[in-house]
Amino acid sequence: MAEIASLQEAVQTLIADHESVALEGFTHLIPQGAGHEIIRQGKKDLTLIRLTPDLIYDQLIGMGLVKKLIFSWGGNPGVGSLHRFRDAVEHQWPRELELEEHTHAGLANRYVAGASGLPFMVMKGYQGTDLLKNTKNAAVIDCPFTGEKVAAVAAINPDTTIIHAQQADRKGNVQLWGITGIQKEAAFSAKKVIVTVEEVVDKIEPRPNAVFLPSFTIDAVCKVPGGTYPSYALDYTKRDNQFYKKWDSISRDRNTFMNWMERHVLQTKNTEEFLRSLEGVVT
Amino acid sequence: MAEIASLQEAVQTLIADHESVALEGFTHLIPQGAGHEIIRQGKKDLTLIRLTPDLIYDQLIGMGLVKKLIFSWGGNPGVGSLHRFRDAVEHQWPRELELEEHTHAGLANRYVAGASGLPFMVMKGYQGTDLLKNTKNAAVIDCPFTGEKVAAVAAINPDTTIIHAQQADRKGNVQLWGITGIQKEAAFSAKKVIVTVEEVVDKIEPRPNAVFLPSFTIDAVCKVPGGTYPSYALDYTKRDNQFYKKWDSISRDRNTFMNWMERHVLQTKNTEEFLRSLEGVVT
Amino acid sequence: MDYTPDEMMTIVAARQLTDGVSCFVGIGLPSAAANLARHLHAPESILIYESGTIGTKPVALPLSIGDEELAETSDTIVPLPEIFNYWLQGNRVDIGFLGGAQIDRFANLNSTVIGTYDNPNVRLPGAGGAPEIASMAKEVFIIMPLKKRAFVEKIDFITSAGFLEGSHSRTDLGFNGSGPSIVITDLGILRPDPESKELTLTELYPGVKEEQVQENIGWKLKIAKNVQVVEPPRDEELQKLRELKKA
Amino acid sequence: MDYTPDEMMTIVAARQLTDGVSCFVGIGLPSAAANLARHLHAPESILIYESGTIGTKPVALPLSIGDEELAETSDTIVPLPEIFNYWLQGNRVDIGFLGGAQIDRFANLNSTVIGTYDNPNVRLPGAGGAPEIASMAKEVFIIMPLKKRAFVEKIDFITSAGFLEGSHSRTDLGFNGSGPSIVITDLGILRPDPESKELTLTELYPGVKEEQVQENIGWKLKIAKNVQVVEPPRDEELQKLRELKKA
Repeated sequence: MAEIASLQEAVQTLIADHESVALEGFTHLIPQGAGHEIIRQGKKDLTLIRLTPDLIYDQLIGMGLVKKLIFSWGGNPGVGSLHRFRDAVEHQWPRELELEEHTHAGLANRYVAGASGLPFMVMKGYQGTDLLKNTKNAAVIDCPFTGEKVAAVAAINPDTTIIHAQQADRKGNVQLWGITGIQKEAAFSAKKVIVTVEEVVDKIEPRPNAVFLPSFTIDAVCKVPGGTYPSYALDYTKRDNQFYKKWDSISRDRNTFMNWMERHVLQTKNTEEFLRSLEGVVT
Repeated sequence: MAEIASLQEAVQTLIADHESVALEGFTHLIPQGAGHEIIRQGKKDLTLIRLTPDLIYDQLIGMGLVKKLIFSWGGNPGVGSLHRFRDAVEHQWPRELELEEHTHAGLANRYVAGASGLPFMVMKGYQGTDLLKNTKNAAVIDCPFTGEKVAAVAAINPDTTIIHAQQADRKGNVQLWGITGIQKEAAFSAKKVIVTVEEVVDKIEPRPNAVFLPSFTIDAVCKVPGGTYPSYALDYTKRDNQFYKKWDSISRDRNTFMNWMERHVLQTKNTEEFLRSLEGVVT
Repeated sequence: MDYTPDEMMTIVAARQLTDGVSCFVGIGLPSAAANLARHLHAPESILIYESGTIGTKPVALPLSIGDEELAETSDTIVPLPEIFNYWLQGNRVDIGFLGGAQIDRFANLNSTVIGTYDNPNVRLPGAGGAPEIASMAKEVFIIMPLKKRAFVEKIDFITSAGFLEGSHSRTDLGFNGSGPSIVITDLGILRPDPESKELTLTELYPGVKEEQVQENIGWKLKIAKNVQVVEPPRDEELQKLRELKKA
Repeated sequence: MDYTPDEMMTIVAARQLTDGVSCFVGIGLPSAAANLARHLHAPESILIYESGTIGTKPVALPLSIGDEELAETSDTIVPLPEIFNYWLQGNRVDIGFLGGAQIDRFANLNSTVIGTYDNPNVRLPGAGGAPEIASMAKEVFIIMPLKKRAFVEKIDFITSAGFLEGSHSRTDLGFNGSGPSIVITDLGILRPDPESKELTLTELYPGVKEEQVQENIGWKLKIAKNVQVVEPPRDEELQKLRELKKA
């Protein structure tokens, strides 16, 4: 059953150094606030997992907290490069970054296998590409019925998955809607689950295109309104496309990046303070 | 793109003798009206596919139209036996019935493989049971990563799938909601798709727990209000539990069954007449 | 209050369900027992029906797993591949309730055929969700009234695996779930021996004798050293059960 | 009206989309082209973004594949495993639009690294959905402005398969999709030779010379016998494109 907890407490209790963490969100509902809390607490040597590592992963990598990244597309969507990610891969700054990369479908199916209690999942793809050479977690197998060759991807089971949702109720049941991406599978494949939410409501009313996660599938629910910024929570907040563009110049230079992190993340206590620190600075 | 057609025309055009047909619906939204139309048109030597063959399959089998049944649970839910199904298996009346049987999860995953363009799907299960001995379409394979043994089930791709939905719009887009079972996978795995609907609306408003099927994934949409009776369409009609109980005595005896079919199905032209023929007779 | 063996069986089954567990419920006795528990001591239990309805709270007992009552009172409804792959196979089900037409001493179940598979005397409905519930629910509760033709030396078809040939033959197959922990009958309770996994009579209902149980079982039944007597139905248990059945 | 090579490229790409097709759209040029087509001659085309939004009808061009505009104007939204497994892999996508950092003469694409994989000069974003679009969409349209460092003899990493080593090397692998049918550049159009699958210059934009194309390509380009000249942008095409970009 999910405890309604503070984000600080949840990160302290449920994430340890050297563990694997998936902060999932496919361009929507990205748990940036939880990522900042991980940075504030200086959790280290993490293996980060996510289809689309974006700004918050760029920050975790730039802060030197990440040992390994398992991913399928590492860019600033619609803008360009993630400069801290590139700096780590191209120049090992601030440390070497081990990579394991997949296609979106491949990593999605690794989560599906994990969520399904299976050691692997089958799919088409990978054949004919160089991706197959660079991971142990994809292989080509034969169909036992037709002999056809298909790809197999190994299950992934993060130590902790963190996602952001619009609503929880007081028992810790959670509902998210809109683009729900791979969040259900990321949560179901993990050993521990943290959900940050916009709002705690008395009763959850089912929504179209929604994912409902019963309390018993979650370890901690934390109220973190605005916790996706600059991403968004449909019907609650707006995506700040300007900030995504602005991140390009903040992150391009090591010093500018470090100063920004110092000022807006390390010197703020929580998401509320973080958001306040940006007022008048951004856009 | 889906044509808005009459059920009579759709069954005539899209179902041929000797083909495989899945009329899916997991205790909800069962396309009984379409099944009756198949009986009226006397389509024969069919291979029927469905997790839960129920009353309408009992009728198709009892009328001698079915050569083979692929299924996972063949009973009258909450009531008992399907007597026509039993008579066919136990006494080959009115003809021999070939069986291929699976577990719900197994047949569901056969549809999943079919819907996913894969030759097979992996799952746990089947091991330790006698089911494995009686089908060519389940096997045990090794995980290429861990060596663990898992079950594989072959894809199933019906020639035609028929499902019932609450709503279509005038372009032939379809929405169903409530218990949506395996209908999406049954439709997506099929070569041809017929959807009968309660209502044609101007604009589909997304609902909670809904499945939306774009027009381009469907061949024919037919307006058949009440077409699930004695099953139901959530928010449109009620399940007639009394009729399910009554079916037990109608179907137990060959003559009673044949007379009932003659009077209510063969002598009626369509679902509207069928429903009218039951007024004052049932419950 | 007076009660029938059937009521006693249902109430004993309900008592097994601790609060807060997730329970995969079949129609009939399991559904009655699980809902009774939810109305009594286990209000926070999560009932999951194989139709995909999760967290259902029916007032009346449903006839089928797909009754509108289940859809309308659920927290959410998921498609079938999800209920089987993500929930059951994904280890999110604490308790599975099962019955069957035949059971053997190692709690293997048959719901497929009586007689041979190719030429059966009685064709039963078949597997449904039972085999996966039997292998994947963390724990399995079996409810079956005692009858000599149901509790048999050798079942005609293994639809759902219990402990197979006993001892470690189940664990050898690497199933997720630990298997049947209890067989609740209308006369008493059988539980698997911790080592051999053979079903053993451990509890009797008030007024029932050991011989009555043996008379209805087709193999020589193992009997525990100290067979306990189960507490009879309490009034509130009986009243609530009858209310549910009437609704 | 005057126009830029970039506008011409987008408009030519839009023209390829016939009405009623389902199109898997990436951000940037593909999204601009697909939405332009939808606003002009293909109002019934179904745009699918890999975020799971199906049948989206954005008024403004989205910055990311997950903008609220896409969620709010879609017919439905499905989770990622479904969009990839049921829609793309399940053969429900007619057209996939792709670009990349590098392309070779057999239309293989690189969006992973420039340099060696283990010690790259430039680390690019990586695969994303491109490899599966390339192998599974029934037909693939590639949009890439011509540049010598992009159109290269040998790409540094095969992220997404075109025709591999040409001829039947793609069909040997049994992919669902038939592969790239067109490469739309900012100077002209290349299409694979029916037999060898080598990209061949088949159309030029008004005022462009064959040599200009060859100058921007790192291999000796095959040129069709009768290179056609593409119709310049019509006013309504340009106006609609500029409107979309401004919104």
